[in-house]
Amino acid sequence: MGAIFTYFKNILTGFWNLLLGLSVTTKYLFKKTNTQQYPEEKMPLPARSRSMIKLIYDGEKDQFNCVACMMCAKACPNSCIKLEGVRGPDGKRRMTTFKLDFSTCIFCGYCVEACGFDALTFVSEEYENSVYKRGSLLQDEQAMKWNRPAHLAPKPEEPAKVEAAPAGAKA
Amino acid sequence: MTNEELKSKIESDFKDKILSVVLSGQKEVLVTVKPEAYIALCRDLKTKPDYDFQHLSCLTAVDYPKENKITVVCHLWSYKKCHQLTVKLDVDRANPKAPTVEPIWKAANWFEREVFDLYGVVFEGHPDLRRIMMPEDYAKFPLRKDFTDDGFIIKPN
Amino acid sequence: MTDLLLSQIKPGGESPFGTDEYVVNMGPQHPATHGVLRLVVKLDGETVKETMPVLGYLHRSIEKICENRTYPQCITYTDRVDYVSAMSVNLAFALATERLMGLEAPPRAQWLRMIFVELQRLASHLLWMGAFAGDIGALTPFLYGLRERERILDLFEMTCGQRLTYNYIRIGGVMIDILPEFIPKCKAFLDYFEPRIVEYEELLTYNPIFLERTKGVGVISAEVGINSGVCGPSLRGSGVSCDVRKQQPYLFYDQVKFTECLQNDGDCWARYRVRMDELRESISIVRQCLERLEPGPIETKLPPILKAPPASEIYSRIESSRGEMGIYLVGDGTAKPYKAKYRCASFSNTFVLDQLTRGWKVADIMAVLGSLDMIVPEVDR
Amino acid sequence: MGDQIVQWVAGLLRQAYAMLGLSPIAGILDRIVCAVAMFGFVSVFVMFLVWMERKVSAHMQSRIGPNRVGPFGLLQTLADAVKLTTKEDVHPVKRDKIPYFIAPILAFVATFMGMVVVPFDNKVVVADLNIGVLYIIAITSFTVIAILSAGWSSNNKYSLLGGFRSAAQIVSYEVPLVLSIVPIIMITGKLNFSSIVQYQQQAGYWFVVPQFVAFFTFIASATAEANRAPFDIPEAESELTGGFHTEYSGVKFAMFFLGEYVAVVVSSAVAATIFLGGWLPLPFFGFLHLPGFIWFMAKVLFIIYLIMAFRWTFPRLRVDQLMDFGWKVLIPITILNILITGFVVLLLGKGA
Repeated sequence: MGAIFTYFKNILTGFWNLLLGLSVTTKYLFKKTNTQQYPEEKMPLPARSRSMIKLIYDGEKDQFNCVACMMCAKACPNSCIKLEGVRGPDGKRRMTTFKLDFSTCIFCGYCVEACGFDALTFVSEEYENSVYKRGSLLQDEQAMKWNRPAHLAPKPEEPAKVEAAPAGAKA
Repeated sequence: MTNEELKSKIESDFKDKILSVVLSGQKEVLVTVKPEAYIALCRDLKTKPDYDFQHLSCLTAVDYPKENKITVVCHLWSYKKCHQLTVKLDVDRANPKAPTVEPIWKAANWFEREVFDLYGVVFEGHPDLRRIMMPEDYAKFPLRKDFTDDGFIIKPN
Repeated sequence: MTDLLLSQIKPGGESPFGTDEYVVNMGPQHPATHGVLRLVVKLDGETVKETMPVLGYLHRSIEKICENRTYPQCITYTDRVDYVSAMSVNLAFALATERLMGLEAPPRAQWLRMIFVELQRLASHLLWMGAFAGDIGALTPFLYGLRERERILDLFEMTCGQRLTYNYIRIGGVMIDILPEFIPKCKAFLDYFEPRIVEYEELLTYNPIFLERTKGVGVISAEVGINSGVCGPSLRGSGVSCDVRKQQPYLFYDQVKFTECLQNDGDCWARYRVRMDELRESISIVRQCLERLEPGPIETKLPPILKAPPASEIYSRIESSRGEMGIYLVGDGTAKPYKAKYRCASFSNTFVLDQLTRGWKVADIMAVLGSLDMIVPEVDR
Repeated sequence: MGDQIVQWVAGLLRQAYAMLGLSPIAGILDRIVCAVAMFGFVSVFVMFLVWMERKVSAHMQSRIGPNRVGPFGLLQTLADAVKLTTKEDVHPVKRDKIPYFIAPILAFVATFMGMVVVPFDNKVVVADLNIGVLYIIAITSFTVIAILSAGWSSNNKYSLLGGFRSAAQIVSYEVPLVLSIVPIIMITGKLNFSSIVQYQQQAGYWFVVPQFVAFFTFIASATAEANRAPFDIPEAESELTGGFHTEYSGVKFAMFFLGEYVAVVVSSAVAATIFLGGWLPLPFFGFLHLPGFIWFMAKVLFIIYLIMAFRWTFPRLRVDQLMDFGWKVLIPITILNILITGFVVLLLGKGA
């Protein structure tokens, strides 16, 4: 008799628990959905987002901030940065070519942290990184040129951190 | 049992089975075992209640081409006593052979296969010694220090 | 290996019906193997005679790569070892390096690390829950799990700028301090998340079909589990106290209150319950950490080039989301590790798959595989 | 009301036949027109159902679902159908050609044939067979042949497993399916669907009230008959990738796919007719004076929604547990139900 009782009890509790599960899904049937329709609705990324690496271009001086100190290339774990520089007429080194291979870049952020001259930065506004040809991922200084808007520039009283940090030691 | 006590206890208990036991700079007990006593020591470490190393946490190898040896390293842990021990076994680099600890800890099965795959150490008595990561027909041992394979390794600047 | 179960059923190992062995190749592109894992399954009708995992389809030789990178550069690769729970591997490597070099991170960094690792555990367990339910046929919990996981990833992205491969926990501290709005947002998330667990439990825990599929399936006893190197929540489902956070406390785990979740049955359901209980424990740990977070530096001053002492070695373990994560580092006095070994929980947990599935049905392979919470990149590395 | 519409349409048809000079074969032409109309209606309805399932599942999972093609994504299924029909038909070289070709057609046609005996409204039915219930049970079991031959002929190990699972499943679940209809037949004494509905009209209650146990067992077995989750072990995508239709693509896959939905429609229509009073209006809503067709479709949609909700809420049973559930739970319960019903019918002296 006890066995028969448990048999029916099991069926009833099972049935109840099935209903409990159904109640959860049915509840969500009438709730607001969670989807963002990506190409139409674009979410602003957080300011710290590591989405695209850009070379800061100084519009006033008409030159890049980069002085080709090679710290970023040394910090890169995948050696995807290649750059060259020359000593200009004013005695300061200037970057001439800068190539970043985004097909091997892993967006670890070491290059930006290693940069002591406020020349490399992550830009959270641009995150459409997909391209049609693999070759387009090898970007040079013109493709990475970014004229920083004034409101994002470091404030004059707190100058950009000049810190010749080695690979991994953070800025 | 603190690591110092563990070290002195091993020193006295297994005098004839080990070559050396040291406390590393990081306060870990490292035992280098005599090749012929490797299995016996491992079995004792597992079964004797004072040690109770039920858990083979990790088994790997390190290649030392300059000293012409490959060191098989076992990291043991006891869930009950909460202490850790490292057992090292040096094998000849030209003809690397080591006895298997698979009968003692089943977990060693795949660890030893991995060491065989990547270092070429042959574990004698292992029930299923095949390559595990690399393709079956691959001839080299990638984690050895003299491994070269163009196109495989991109060295950073 | 002898097939114990089958010889018990059929004396002499011969099938009375004279059936042939039926070999099915599951994977490497099978919908339920969580990645490129290949299982060669020998069947007798629907009954599994043997499961042979074939690894290596995702082998990237991260250990070799690490031998050619400096210690900080290695951290970027630890993200890729277990990309579902990258913070844990970050932490494992950072802690191992710190112990190797005798460094210590400041308290604020330690608390931050705990917050992020526990949040990561939540995210990882949520994904696991969804994938596990999906493996046994319930597709809806996966979406619910991902929905909550996205919110955790939002917290991560707000702090360190990445959603999957963080490179956040660094040697000697963390990458960057949290934003002031992080703490209220995190608390709001925890308050939102706690009732959600009840919903998952309503959907799954006592659902009769779920019980049928998981209870008593893939039982692993404590002795066999320990001997086969099973670790983490999978072993705690067999009633073995094996939490590294309790056994060998790192960070400030000895200063927060939490219980180690244990179940005694050792079946898929027990492993499921352990992880669901761990969700609650992690929430409580994060809450305590947020309470005790005090201002201070977030990194120690490091030498310009990090070098390990010559002939030094360390085996350092942490409890990652999947179980015991060990890092074995050998230093030779240079800036690059002489040897870096990742001992991953999934690797040793996948090993028992064969033992657990023998004599069960084809569908149970998926249930057991799901309950072990294996991640293929962690198995292959 | 349904009666008048039928008369009107029949009149129109008669005129059309007379104009074309086809009056002598009017009886045959009527059947053909009915069959085509039914086929068209069910096809469109199934397309709607596929859309509905995607929407329902999406909202259950906090997603949006199809919303690109047409208003609310209503034409999504049409787009999918066009895609499937224009796709290359990939098939295994070592297939068993004839069963491989016949299987999807059989799966498609067999399920469609069930629809002809279901009354949509009073007297609106393609073939008012007096053994309608038996006919439905016989016809729906045809699917197992289709699935088994698909699984066998694909020359794929997953397909074969799926095919055999399906055979075991359908054979087992046919029994509780029939047994849960038996009490109704005992009460009404009729095998004709229209008569069963008329009995409910006269009795003033739907059979779901006295026979709710039979209702649930019927829904469960019907879900299993249609290979729907949680009983979808023949296709079990997490174990067998796609089960019996792993190797099918293009139009053939579409036929299996549609066949599954038609099976759901047939089961739901039968359940709505037998247990929920077919075209009868909802109690207390009779004042709306809607055509019986609308009431019928509303009931069908409700049962289909239930079956969909099952699929998106529950895990999948294992093959042996499925058998256990069928033989150890459903069959005893239905037999017990038959016993009790028999007693009550005897006591009340209501039986036929």
